[in-house]
Amino acid sequence: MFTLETGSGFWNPLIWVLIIFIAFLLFYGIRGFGKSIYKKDTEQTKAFLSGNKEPAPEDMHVKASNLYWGFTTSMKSLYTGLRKMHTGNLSDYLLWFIIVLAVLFVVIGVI
Amino acid sequence: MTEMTKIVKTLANILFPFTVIFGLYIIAHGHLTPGGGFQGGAVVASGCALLLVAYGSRWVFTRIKEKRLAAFESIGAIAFITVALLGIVFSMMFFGNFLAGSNLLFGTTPATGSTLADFNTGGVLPLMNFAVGVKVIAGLFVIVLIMAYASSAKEWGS
Amino acid sequence: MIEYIPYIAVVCMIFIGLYAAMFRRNLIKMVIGITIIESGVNLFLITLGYREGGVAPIYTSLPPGTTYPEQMVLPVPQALTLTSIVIGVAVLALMLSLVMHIYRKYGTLDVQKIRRLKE
Amino acid sequence: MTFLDTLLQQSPALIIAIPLFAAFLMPLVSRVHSKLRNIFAVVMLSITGCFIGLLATDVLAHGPRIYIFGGKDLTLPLVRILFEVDAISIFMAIITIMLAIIAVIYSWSFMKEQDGLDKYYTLFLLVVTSALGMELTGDIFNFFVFLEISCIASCALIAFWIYEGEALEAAFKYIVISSVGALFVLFAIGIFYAQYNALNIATLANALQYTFLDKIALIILIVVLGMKAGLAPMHMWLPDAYGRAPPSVILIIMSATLASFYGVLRVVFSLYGNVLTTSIRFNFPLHVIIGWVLIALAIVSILIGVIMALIQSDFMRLIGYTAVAEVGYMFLAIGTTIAALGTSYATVALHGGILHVLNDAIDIGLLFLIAGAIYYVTKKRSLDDLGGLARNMKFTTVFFLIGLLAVAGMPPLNGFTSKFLIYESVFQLNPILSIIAILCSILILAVFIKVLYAAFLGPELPELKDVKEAPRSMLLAMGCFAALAIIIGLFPNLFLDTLVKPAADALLNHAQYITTIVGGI
Repeated sequence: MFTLETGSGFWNPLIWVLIIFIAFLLFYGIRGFGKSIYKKDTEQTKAFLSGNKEPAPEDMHVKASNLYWGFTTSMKSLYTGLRKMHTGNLSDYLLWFIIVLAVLFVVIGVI
Repeated sequence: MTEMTKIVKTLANILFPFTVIFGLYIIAHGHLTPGGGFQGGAVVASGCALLLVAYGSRWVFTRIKEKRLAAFESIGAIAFITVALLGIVFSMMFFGNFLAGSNLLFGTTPATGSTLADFNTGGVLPLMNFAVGVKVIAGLFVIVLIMAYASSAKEWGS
Repeated sequence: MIEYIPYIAVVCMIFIGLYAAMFRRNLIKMVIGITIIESGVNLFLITLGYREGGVAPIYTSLPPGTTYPEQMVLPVPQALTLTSIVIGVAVLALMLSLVMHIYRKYGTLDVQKIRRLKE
Repeated sequence: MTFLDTLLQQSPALIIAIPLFAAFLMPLVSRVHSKLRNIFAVVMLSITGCFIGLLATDVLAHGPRIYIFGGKDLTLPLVRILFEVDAISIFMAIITIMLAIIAVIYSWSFMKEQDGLDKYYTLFLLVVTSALGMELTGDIFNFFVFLEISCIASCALIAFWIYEGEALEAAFKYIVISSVGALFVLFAIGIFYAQYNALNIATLANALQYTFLDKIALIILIVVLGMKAGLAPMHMWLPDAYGRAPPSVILIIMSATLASFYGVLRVVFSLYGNVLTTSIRFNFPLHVIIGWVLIALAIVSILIGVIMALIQSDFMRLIGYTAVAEVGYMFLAIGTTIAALGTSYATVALHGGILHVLNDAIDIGLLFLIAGAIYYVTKKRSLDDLGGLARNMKFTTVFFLIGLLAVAGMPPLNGFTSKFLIYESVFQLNPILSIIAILCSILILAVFIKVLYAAFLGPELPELKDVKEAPRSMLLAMGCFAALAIIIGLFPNLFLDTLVKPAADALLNHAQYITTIVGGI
């Protein structure tokens, strides 16, 4: 009753959650065997900045707009094109509406 | 809008009652002659525009309170919907014309063919025309007043 | 040919209105363009109900000797046009009040400059 | 005729009359007391919800139900306005009323210090009425009137924060686009009336011969309703409007958008149902062409939505672009169904598409409520000056995690069930489409991981030190959406068999839709 039948596959969320829970228990058990030499707030947890003074936590926070810096710069050409396309100009909105109307006129065979 | 000269004011005084009466006539006879709630309301609102032009928006604002217009507008709308809901109560149909054919208000059924206009016909229709008329009068008054107020910023010194 | 003229007028009005809405830079001219489109579509609806030598569909004011169901002009498209005019008034009032507020906030009516929300 | 039967018989009309009545009573009620106004809005909407539930049980059991306004029985010529309530229209009505009730609960505390709230609630209920009207009506001109009411009312609501210039600009763009589109819809309705002398969808569908003019009407209806739903190159108004409106308003505009999506379904499946398979163009039947057109526009809107969402820094605008991508998924599923009409995986795609309407409404709604809660607490829109909110906004963070997993289509939650159906069926039509859909779903996950890191994790920012948790009524609204997302995720068959399958059957065999009216005369 709980499996989702699509013509070519099936999906049962309850069994999936069960498996994930068992895997989590297994993982937690294995983690227990690790050596417990980790002590909080000691030299171990300090970030190694090759001796430099660690800046205040506020300035260390990576801002949202430069989080995917690599992805956006590698797709630079695509993004400049898309930014130019989204002009925010109301006349262009109507222009896009008319363009799609014209394309469909040709495709569905009015002209 | 700033005030006009004395001549325009007196002419406005003469014309205003006639436009209001003509507008109310169109609303009242909506089910007989061309017109109805919206058209009659528009004519009455043109009377208000006449006052605005003649007397300036500051004078009109002291006479007509925006709060009361909003109350009239919702009363008109509620009257329209209650008449429609009464259709369910009396004739088991939303918007049902329960008054037509009954000898109550507006009940007589008109003879087919080109007959003289009988005001007492149309059942629920005239009631709906009156409700829409009240709503449109209040609504268009508010639109005309707000436009007058917003476009005369220098007169109000805002 | 004569009965096609209203339809040609409808197409011209819609194109003029679209031209005004799309290529004019002043906001108020765009709003006027939309009103032109609206009146074009209303004209289209009205010409649908046209009958050759028709009479207004009001029983009380029938000129003598008209066979009333056939010669009467169709009332349904006129009802549609009436609703469209009512909606047109509401949309026009809303657009003009927005234009007034935009002018107060942006200081300009040029559609090219009212673009704070871009990419 | 027991009392319940009469209520059931009158329910289509009451579903529209009650919110309309409440909308116009609002100015008078709010004069008494502001708390009474909020209670009045919630009570009226839940009464409408009960009527929708009552009608749903009947429609799902006995097939489409007709309601004639002002007349007892069907008489030719069909001039009266007819409501034809189908399994798909009652499904959309359930979504609309769910969004409306949760939005009212949310705006109980979000709008506490704003003024002019009686006009806000009047417009709010007007948009709910018009969305419900668009979904229940069987008359195409009535559909146009409700479309226009929803345009005007939601445009006024977008401009609710009148002191912000951007909200006015977004509202003006929305109203210009919607009114031009609606006038074209009126033109298409004029074409239908000119040729078939009828305004009722069923009689039109029965009489339609797909002439030259009908092609124009079909294209205008698909393009305008697609634009109102946020389809590809015409989507640009959506991030503007969603970025600048209060979040409870966005839920309501989303229900109007989904009603326009329902409009596309009704036009393509019911109005043009007969001619879909018969008429030929480029030696392909019409349904293949329309299907592939919708698929092309859907893929473009998924790609644009996701790629543009990655570079956004304004939180609500980012969710706006994700909403465009989610609408793209819906149109992808519908396009596959139409392109492969009659095959087995076409019905699976339709099930996925319709279930995705419900899932998208819940996920995007939940994310907008969270964005609203963050804006309410920090008064900041941009993600760049947020950080470390998880410390004192515990519940919002948990709800955001659920929303994040759900909208990206991660397995245990509801996004996955519908996207799984869509991937499976679209794969069988053309594997590349399914691959693009899966990759873009992963990109959506990347977008919201960025938001999670930037806004919630990270060190405590000095200016956000005294941030408190969102008020209780907001958490209640978010909790409802989160609970729904989990329930649909864990028990998909519950919703699939009771609601989605009858809705898909109602769309696919349009003969039943026509005979209930044409057969009845």
